[in-house]
This record gives sequence, C-alpha cells and structure tokens, in this order.
Amino acid sequence: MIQAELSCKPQSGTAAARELFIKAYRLMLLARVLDDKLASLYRSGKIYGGCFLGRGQEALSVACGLSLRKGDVFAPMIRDAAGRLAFGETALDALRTYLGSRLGPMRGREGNVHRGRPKEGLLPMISHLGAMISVVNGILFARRLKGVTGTVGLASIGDGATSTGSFHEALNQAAVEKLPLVLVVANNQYAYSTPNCRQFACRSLADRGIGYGVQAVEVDGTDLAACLEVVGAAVARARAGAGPQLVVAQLLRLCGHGEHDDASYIPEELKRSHVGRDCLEVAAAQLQARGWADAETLAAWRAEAVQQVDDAVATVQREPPPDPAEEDWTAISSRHLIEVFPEPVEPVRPPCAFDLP
Amino acid sequence: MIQAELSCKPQSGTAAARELFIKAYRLMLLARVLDDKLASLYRSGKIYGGCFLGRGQEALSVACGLSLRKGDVFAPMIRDAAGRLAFGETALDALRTYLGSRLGPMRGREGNVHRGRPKEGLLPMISHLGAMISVVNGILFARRLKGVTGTVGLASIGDGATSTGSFHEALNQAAVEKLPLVLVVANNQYAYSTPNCRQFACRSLADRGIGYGVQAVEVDGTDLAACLEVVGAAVARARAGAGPQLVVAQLLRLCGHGEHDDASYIPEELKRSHVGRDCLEVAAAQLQARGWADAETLAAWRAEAVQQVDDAVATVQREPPPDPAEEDWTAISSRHLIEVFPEPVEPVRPPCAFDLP
Amino acid sequence: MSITYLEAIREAQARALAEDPRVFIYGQDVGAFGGAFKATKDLAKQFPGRVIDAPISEDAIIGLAVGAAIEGMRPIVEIQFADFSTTGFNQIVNQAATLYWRTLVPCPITIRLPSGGTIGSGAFHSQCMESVYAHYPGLIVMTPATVEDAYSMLLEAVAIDDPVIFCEHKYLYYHLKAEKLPTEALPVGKARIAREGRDLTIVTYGAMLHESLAAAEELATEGIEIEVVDLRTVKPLDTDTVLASVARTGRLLAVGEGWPWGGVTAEVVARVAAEGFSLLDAPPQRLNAKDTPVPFHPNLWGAHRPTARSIAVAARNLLRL
Amino acid sequence: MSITYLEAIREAQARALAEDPRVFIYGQDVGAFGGAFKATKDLAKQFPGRVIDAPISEDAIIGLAVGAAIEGMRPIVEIQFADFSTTGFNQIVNQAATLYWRTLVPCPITIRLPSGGTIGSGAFHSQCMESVYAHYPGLIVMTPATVEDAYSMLLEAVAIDDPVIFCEHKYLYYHLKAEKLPTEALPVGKARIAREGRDLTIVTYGAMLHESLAAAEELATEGIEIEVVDLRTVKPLDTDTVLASVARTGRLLAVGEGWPWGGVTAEVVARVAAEGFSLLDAPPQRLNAKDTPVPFHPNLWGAHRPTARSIAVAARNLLRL
Ligand SMILES: Cc1ncc(C[n+]2csc(CCOP(=O)(O)OP(=O)(O)O)c2C)c(N)n1
Ligand SMILES: Cc1ncc(C[n+]2csc(CCOP(=O)(O)OP(=O)(O)O)c2C)c(N)n1
Ligand SMILES: [Mg+2]
Ligand SMILES: [Mg+2]
Repeated sequence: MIQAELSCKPQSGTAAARELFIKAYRLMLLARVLDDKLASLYRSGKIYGGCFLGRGQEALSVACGLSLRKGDVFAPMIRDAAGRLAFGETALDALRTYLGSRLGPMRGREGNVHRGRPKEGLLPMISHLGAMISVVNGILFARRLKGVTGTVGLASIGDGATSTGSFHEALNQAAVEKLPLVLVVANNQYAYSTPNCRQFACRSLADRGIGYGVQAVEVDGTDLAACLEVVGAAVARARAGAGPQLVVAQLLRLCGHGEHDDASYIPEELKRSHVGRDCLEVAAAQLQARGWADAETLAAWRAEAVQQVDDAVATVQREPPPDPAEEDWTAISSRHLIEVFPEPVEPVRPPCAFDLP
Repeated sequence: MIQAELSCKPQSGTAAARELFIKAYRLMLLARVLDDKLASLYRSGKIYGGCFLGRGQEALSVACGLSLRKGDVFAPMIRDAAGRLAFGETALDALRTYLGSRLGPMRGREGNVHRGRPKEGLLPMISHLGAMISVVNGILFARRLKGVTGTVGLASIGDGATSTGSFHEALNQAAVEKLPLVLVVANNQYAYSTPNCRQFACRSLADRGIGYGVQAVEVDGTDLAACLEVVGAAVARARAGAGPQLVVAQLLRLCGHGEHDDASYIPEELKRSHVGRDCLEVAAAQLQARGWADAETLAAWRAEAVQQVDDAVATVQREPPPDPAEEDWTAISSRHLIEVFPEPVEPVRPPCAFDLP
Repeated sequence: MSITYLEAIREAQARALAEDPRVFIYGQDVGAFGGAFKATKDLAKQFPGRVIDAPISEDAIIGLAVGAAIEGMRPIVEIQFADFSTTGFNQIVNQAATLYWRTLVPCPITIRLPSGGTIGSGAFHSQCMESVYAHYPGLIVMTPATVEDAYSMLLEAVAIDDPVIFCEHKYLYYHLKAEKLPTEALPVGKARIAREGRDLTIVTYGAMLHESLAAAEELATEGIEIEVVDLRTVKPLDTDTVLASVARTGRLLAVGEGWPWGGVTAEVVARVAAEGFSLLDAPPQRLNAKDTPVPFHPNLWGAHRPTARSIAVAARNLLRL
Repeated sequence: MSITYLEAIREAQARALAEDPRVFIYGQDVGAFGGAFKATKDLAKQFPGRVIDAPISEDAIIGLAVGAAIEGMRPIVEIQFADFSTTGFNQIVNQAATLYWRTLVPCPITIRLPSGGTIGSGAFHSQCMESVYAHYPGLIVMTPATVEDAYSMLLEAVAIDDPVIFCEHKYLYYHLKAEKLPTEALPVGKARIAREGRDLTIVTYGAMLHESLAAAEELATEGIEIEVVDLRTVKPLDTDTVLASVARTGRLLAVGEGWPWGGVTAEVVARVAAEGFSLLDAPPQRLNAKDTPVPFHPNLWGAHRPTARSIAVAARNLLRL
C-alpha cells in the first residue's frame, strides 16, 4: 500500500495543475448545488421515491470523472453527482431522471441515481451493490478482444459494497484477466447505518489489494489535490497496462443515506474529525490560500452554478411525464418474440340508436 | 503470513507426536484404500453418477479431521475422505452413500460426497462451491448466542472455490463476528481443468488473509507432520479465541477431478515436482526413517485397511436400495403443510362378473 | 389505539424474541437503527445481542441462518428489499430448502422479504418474488395482506420447523391499520374469504387484496357481487377454499402483482381448471403486472400493476363471457 | 454419419464463432479442456483467444458477458450445470434481463444451462430452471428437445438481440442422435407438432418430449392416438399451436420435468383454460416431477420425474374423464 502522502505530489505550481484544480472545484460546486436542489425538491414532495446525495464525497468523485477520457467507461454509484458531471453527464440528465421527465435518458422507466448512457461509457447502475464491476470488466474484456487499446474503466463503490460476493468475484476476475479496471472505494465509514466495524475486520480496505494481486492505494477523500493525484495516477497505471488498481478513500458522507435519513447514528465526534471535513470547503480554502481564487470569485462561481441548476430545473419542470398509453411495454428488443398477455380492455360500447339525441 | 517452516516445529521426539503421526498415517491409508475401492467400483459400473477422490490430499485432510474434537464442526469438501474418517465418519457411511444403500445417512436421496450427519457436527455439502462456509459460521454464531464455548468449526475448500462470492462473504462475516472458524484451502493447483493462473493473480492465496483481518498460514500439503502442526495450531488459535484462521496448503491431486477424468491437463513436470509428491508415500518413508514402522508393519496396516474396506463393501452390497413406494416424498417437515399434487394412479380395474373364471 | 401493518411485524418479532430464547434477528441495519423500514425498531435495545447488524452479504446472511437453525436456533432474517434476495438466492433454494430433505434436520428460518411496488421505487425495490420461491420444494411462502395476518402469520412463520419466505408488502406498511392485534388466527395454509359474493371469485393476495376489494366495492354499486379470496400463503396453496368459492360463483379471476408468465395466478388457474373444471361457467381469467421490470414513474407504475380499476374491468369482461 | 445432441451444440458454437467475429465463449473449463461435457471440444484451438476459461465466479461471469454485449459482442456463457446459475442469478434476472428495457441497448448474450436429470446426478446436478427464468421479463427461454433444434436454436440464440437462457438437456447429450445437421428450422417461438393424434394433446419440451413420444407409442397399441406438441421455447410460449392442437383433440395434458408448483405446465394449462376453454372436452391436466429435490438413487429418481409409463397412465386417466 502506498499512502497518498507517499505518492508523487501534485506539482501544485504548474498552470495545468491550477487549471485542473479549478475545473474540479467548479464541478464539485455544481454537484453540491445540484444535490442541494434535489434535497429541496425532495422536501417539497416533487421527487417520487428516494433521493441520494453525494455531499462530502465530491472531491473523490470529481477526481474519478476527471481522470477519465472520452472512450473510457465509468460506473458511478449513488454518491457520484460530481463524477458524473466531470465525465460529461449533464445536470439535465440528472434532473430529468429524478423528476421523471419523458425526455430523460431513462424516460421515466428508472429514477434518481439509476441513470446513464451505456453507449457513451456511462453505465446506469442496478441497485444490487457490487454488480456493476464485472459489467465494466466485460466492456474492457470486449475491447481487448476487438483490439481496442488505451481505454480504462472506473467503477465506484462504497465500503459496504466491498462485502458483496460480486465485489470479490469481479475484482478477482479483473486481476486474472489483467484488465484496465480502476476500482474506487469511497469509505464513508458507514453503509446506511452500519459502521465499518460491523462491515469488515481488516486494518484498511486497501489491504484487500494484495489478496487479488492488485495494486492498492489509500487517499484522503477530503483533500481534492490528493484525490486528483492518486486517482489520476491509478487511472494512468491502468491505462499503461499495469492491470487493475484499487483506490480506497477515507471520507464521510455529510448527509443521510437518503434524504429520508437524518444520519443520527453518525457520532458528532466523527463529524468533527479530519474525515468529517467538508471537501468543498477544504478545496475553497486551498484555492484562496494558493491565490487561485478570492471570495468574490468563489461567490460568482456559486451563483453561476445555482443559475445553471435553476435553469435546468425550470426546463425539466415544463417537460411531459411518461404516458402509459404511449409506452412501449416490452422488455425485449426482438419484436417478433414479444409475448402478448391478455389485458383487460374496457369494451367500447357499441353505439345504440336509442341513445342518440 | 507465517510459512509452515517458521511456525513451531512438531516435537517429533515425543511419544504423543509419534502416536498422532501413526494414527494419522493409518487414517490416510484407510482413506486411500477406500478411494481405491471406490475407483474400482466406479470402473465396474457399480456407482451411479460421479466418483470423487482425495488421492494426494490425505495429509492435509487427515490433519483437519484430527485437529478437531467431538463437539466441533467439520464441513468437508469432495476430497476429504481422510478428514472424514479422522473426524469419526465410518467407511460404511461413505460406501452406503456411494452405493445408494437405504441404510446410509442420506438414504439414497443424495450420493457420493454429499453426505454427513449435521447433528454430529459433520455437515453434508451442497455442490455449490463456497456455500458451506457461512453455514459453519452460523453454527458457531449460534453457539456463542447460547453461551457454548471452546468449540471450533473447520471448513475445507479448494483453490477454485476461493473465487466464489460465497467464500468472500463468509470469510468476511467470520472476521467481523470473530468466529472460531478455520478455513482450510487445499490448493491442488487446479479447479477441474483450470490452473491457478486462470483462477487468481495473487502470489499466494494466503495473501487473502490480511484483507479480511484474518491470520493466514501456508503449509506444505505433502508433508503430514507439517499439516498436523500447522492445521493443529490454527485450530488451537481459533479455539483460544484468536478469531478466524486461514490455512493454505500446496499440493496436487493425484487423480482426475472425478474418476471420469484422466487429468491429462496436468503437466508431467508438475507431477514430478515437490508438490506432486504422494503424501502417503512421504509419510510412510518418514515412519520408516524415524523408526516408527518397518515395511512389514506398513504392509500389515495396509492389509488391515483393505480388510476393513472389503468388509464394509460386502455389508453394503447386501443392503437394500431405497424403495420409491416407501419413500416419504416431502421436502418439508411440517406434515400439515405438505401439498399434495395430483399423481397419475393406475385405476384398479373394478372386478367384473363376466371376467370371473 | 391503532396499529399499522409494519408495527404488527415489529410486534410479532418482539413477541417472538420475548417468548423464545432461540429466536434472533439478523440483517442489514436491523440493530440500533431498527431496519430500513423500522420493522425492528428498539428491538436491539430490548433484546441485547439478539438483533444483529449484518454485512452486505446476502449469501452469507442466509448461510449463517441455516447454520444457526442446525444448531437449534430460530433465526429471522431481514433482507432489506425482496429484490436483494437474488444475491442470497442460492443459499435459500439450494441450502435452506433442501436441508430437511437431505438430512432430516429441520431448518426453521424465517426470511422476511419487504416486497412489492410503492410509488417511485422502480425496478429494483418493487419486486414480488413469491412465485419464484414457491416453485422450489422445501419452502413455505407467506403473503400476508392484513395487519392481523402480518402479526399472526409472522409468529407462525417463526414457529414452523421449515424455512418460511415471508413476503410482507411494503405498500401496506403504513397504509394499512387495524384497531388491535389479533388473539386468534386461521391456521397456516388456509385461505380466507375476504368478502362474500355470488357472481365471480377473485383469488388474490398481498396488496392486490385491497385493490380487489376496492374493485368489488365499485362493482357492488352495479349490482355485481364479487367474492374475494385472500390466499394468505401461496405455498401451500389452499385449493379447497378456492374451489369451494368457484363452486358458488362459477367464475374465477386470479389477480397477482407479479409478472404474467407463470407464478401464483397460473398455479391457481391451472388447479381450478384441473380439479374444478365442471364448476366453471366461463373461462378462468388472470390479471398480472405487465411483462417488464417495474417502472419508476407513477404514471407507468399505475399502468404496470393491476389496480382496482383494471380488476373491475377484467371482472366485468369475465361476467360477459 | 450421425451426430449427437451434444455434438450439435458444439457444431453450432463452432459455426457461430466462424461466422461472427463478435462471438466468444466464456465459462469454467471451456478452453483447452473443452468443457465439463465437451461441448466446446477443440474450439479453443480452432478459435484462439475466443474460448476462455473463467474462474468459479458465476456472478462475474454473467456480468462480464453483459458488459461485452454492451460493447457489441455476442458472448456465449457456459454455466457448468444449470443448478449453478443460482449464484449468477442476480446478474441474469436483474442485470441482463433489464438492460434493454432500461437503456434501449440490447443485450445479446446466450447463457447455456446444461439442465435436467440424469442417472445418479442428485439434487444439485439435475435441476430444470426454465420455469424460474421464464417468469422474468426480458429473457427468452429455449428448451430444445431434438438434435436439430439443439443446433438451429443455439444459432438463433446467438443471433437474437436479447438474453437467451438456453436449457440444453443433459439426458439427451449422448442418447439422442440424428443423421445430419438441419439446413432449415422452424422460426424461434414456434412450437412443433412432434406427433399427430386425435384423442389427446400432450404439451411438453426437453427430455420429456421423448418420454411423451414413448407413451404415445405405447398408447397407440391400445388404439389411442396422442398428439404431442414440443414447445421448443417456453418463453415466448406458442399458445396458438397449443390451442390449435387442443381444438383437434379436446384434451390437454401438460408434462414437465420441473417441480409441480407453477412453471411451464401451469402456464400452459392456465392459457388453454383462459383462451381455449370451449375447446376442452375434459379438465386439462398436468404432470410434473414430485415436490422434492431431485433424488440421487435411480430407484427414487425414476419415480420422481415423469416417465413414459406415468405419462401413459395420466393420459389414460384423462381419457376416462
Ligand atoms: C446486494 C444489496 N444488498 C442490500 C442493498 C441495500 N442497500 C442499498 S445502499 C446500502 C448501503 C451501501 O453502503 P456503501 O456501500 O458503504 O455505500 P454508501 O451508501 O455508504 O455510499 C444498502 C445496504 C443493496 N442495494 N444491494
Ligand atoms: C458455484 C459452483 N460453480 C461451479 C461448480 C462446478 N464445479 C464442481 S467442482 C469444480 C472445481 C473445484 O475446484 P477446487 O475448488 O479447486 O476444488 P478441487 O476439485 O480442486 O478439489 C467446479 C468448477 C460448482 N460446484 N459450484
Ligand atoms: Mg459507505
Ligand atoms: Mg483445486
């Protein structure tokens, strides 16, 4: 295991580093504003079902999205608003899915975080934890068969998801096939209400790496620069052919599991500890400390983000919901194989002469 | 990881060590003779279905069975004839199950290696690899709830089974609950035809331990003394409350996956290497070298084993097979909830006056 | 006092824990947190060490329960959503369901599956899996539709010596209330005539009982009297009560929230056709959800599953046959 | 020349690999070893890098196939025994089966499940899982009963843009032989009249086709003419062909090797009862395996599953109704 501290530091002096940091910060900010908006829509009853936010996890998530290129594959999980935006998903896609617009990528069929565009490399998650990792493997495996090189796949998961058999089988599969998979574990200390100590008994989840023959690194998930550096380096190693990479970040979610949950099971002490730092505030402070942005600039960026999200919400709220009468009620694409099951149809009452006026 | 070499050596001088070694050898021999008999019954068409032997794995297996006490739990897999005998299973149970005697523990319902007596701590495996480990956890967990202390559970699996999600979930579960589980991996280099290099990419499966927070040791599975020492020590640690233990043994199966398989995929070179040594021969040589048995004694022991197995076969061959008419065709124990599905019954033709003589 | 379906489930578990030291509860977030739906609220505090948080390992969760059952315990497993039982599927159908048959050692485990559709829950938090489990020998499958049954059947589930798949319906958790907990109940395996009627029999269970009763209300205003049978358990399935009802009405409509290929409605219709053919005055009919995953948006979801309205239409159509 | 059912499966895969570069095979021991049943014998040599050994990880095996399908490939997965698909169950029913519905990206994967009972195979190497998979939206479920269908349907399975569960029957692997491979075939989704008859229709599939045909032979000696319908695919299920046959015979016996609660026979009977009620001269009947795991010993196994003998008895009884 290489601690983030030990891996080569970002060359914080360069213009490229500055640009990347600012870009990342603004995406984190946009994600946070989007999340805040979702929370308020949820509270006002505008969202059907659950609402899952990534507050406190933006630094790690944005680093995932920014480390990837067009052509790469990204399988985000429920707290990856920032990473999605960084990878190219629009706030519109997020809002259309949450609000059930017919024009969204899921067309009202699926909601909230279950969105994506597989043909653009953004996989829509199924809910079953750990299940997306081997799907990423499959894409990478297929590319190798096709002779496509130079792309990577990044799958994001939580500490709780590391207990699934799917996680294990998929990471081992990637190792056996030496696939360019980057598996990023956001250890936010809890899986719903369940703390790490009830989830695993090893020192750090990064210690899993050696058992798969996979290089593993740890990173401070509250530190944007470290995340950019460590995730970026892992992606670069995978891209260079070094095989699968495991990244384990320490952080805390600064919200409930979903917006229905007040997370009262998280002790105040933990919230006040290093891991409970708000990565957005930390990054803002760093921007100011490095002289890359002043308070005014930060406020302007926020205003821009708010405007962008508000515009998107306004657009989506005018959009039509799905119409069951126009819905294509089939789960298969082979039209000639669709089974028609009997449906109760209200008989059209035949017009009757006596009823006429 | 502690190499077998590093762990405290058996005190080969003591009478207890000698006794244990001889006892182990004779059980290995009995298992080998039993396996040979099963193979010959299989070849002569006396066995329905498959036939799975433990040739070459007796040293490890016997060490598992002998390290356990009455009250402990043992979940053997398909190559554990020796361990089963050591734990107290009779050759009769094995033969009755293979030959489908109605008097066997499975009463003809299950065959070959799918046998056991749960109430005596010997779990009958289901075929799905890795699935028995969490069942052992459950027994240990229940005992803790009941306040029963001092017992351990040992689950045996192969290298291939380590790739299952079940393996991962169960080992992690044992670690989180700090259960007295000893998980013994017989790395016989192959899972059916699949070599280690297509199954995992870590240096040694013992490297998995750290990722679960589980102490892991390696052992030379061809060396009976080492197996007794290392497995015994792991069991002792678990019994003493040190939490789950992982033991990884290197060995080779000296037969096919089943008796239908000639194992031609195993290269001659590997067979001639250290790992390909026949643990039974190695142990016999050690017995002689240490002056614990001469050639004559060894031959007498073998003759005794052959007699024992032959007697058991003769007994079982006289036993009745299951009778479908007497079979209790239900999978549930709650008799009042059994569903009766319509069955085609040949109508008894009502006697007809004209037919009478 | 009034008690919800969800509270009844909690109360049944509290009572089981109190009365039988062999009972414990194991599942994700069931401990101090009280479960994703609060079905185990305060139980960890009331019964220290017996309501235990599990890792996200459905396979190992079921495996552990089976082991504990072998050791004489009576575990209750909460799977967070029925949909997630697919990752514990193997241990349910091949380990738990076969244990007694293989060894004659009974396997008294109760697997609670919060089941069925609710608004906005989508494809992976809405599934009805009773039909899949009922196909397997060795399992009892319960689908309580009332507060009283939620309570008494869960107590029975824990008492039964076989693995019980307890499909509690999430839609009923808060919607359904009763005045008090029952003191007696129909035996397990017996269906219940939830409403009497002479014109047509609807056989159903779970949340669809309430849609069916609402349809019956509506049809009553048209002078049509529907008899509604609540199956209560789908395995074993109480063919006798169903046949007796069809004998009275001559018409059968089987309604289920699950998918249309196979499942409870097919089994009900097939049994009545085979064993009660002469009782039928018209072809027996079925109404199920559509043959797609459960959609997220309420507009789609409302059209996907049967509702009082579509059940009433199906019943009217069947009365015309 | 003569070719077995198993060889037909190998030949179909060889042809699919030869004709379509998007095809590859993934599964345990399928590579140099040629698979547990030798269904991929020599293919790894003939198609280097395209017939790949997988670790013992059914969940990840299916997941990888889905990913590859998203990337435009057409993977064939061999699960070593149908029974072991339970550990890949979640990826099959929730990942593969929902992909197209969720994203409009098709999921052309073929999952080969060596299915059904053979002598001495016991509870975990004998299962029929077609009924479980057919319940789920998004899957096509094939159950070829002849050498010709094993070949042509497997080629179709690979060509179809949706996930196909290909239930090849192990009992037929070596037992069943044909003169040559077919050059044409019925369309997917069409059932076949395997034998004509006027007195009673048996609807069946897989190994039970041959038991049913043998029963029909026996009954023919008694002057009873049985029509036998081979479903070929159980989802979609060709109701029209079944109804047309029942229209001719007036009597229906649905025979399946699976368990008796739910499943193919329930679906067949329910459809005929609902849509062909007036065609029936007698109650439609079913015959399935017994409601226990599949027993090891041939004495028990022979009584557990339907056989020519029990089918003939059931048919005779039905003719007396
Ligand atoms: C297989 C499976 N079991 C249970 C669940 C229910 N569930 C959804 S999120 C969650 C907690 C996830 O925790 P973690 O992986 O740490 O991610 P986090 O929410 O903390 O980001 C659980 C138990 C699920 N989605 N899938
Ligand atoms: C979940 C599952 N998948 C596939 C199989 C089929 N299978 C039976 S034994 C075996 C190989 C097991 O290899 P290993 O674990 O190394 O044990 P060994 O036979 O070498 O002792 C396989 C693939 C199975 N039993 N269970
Ligand atoms: Mg977490
Ligand atoms: Mg092996």
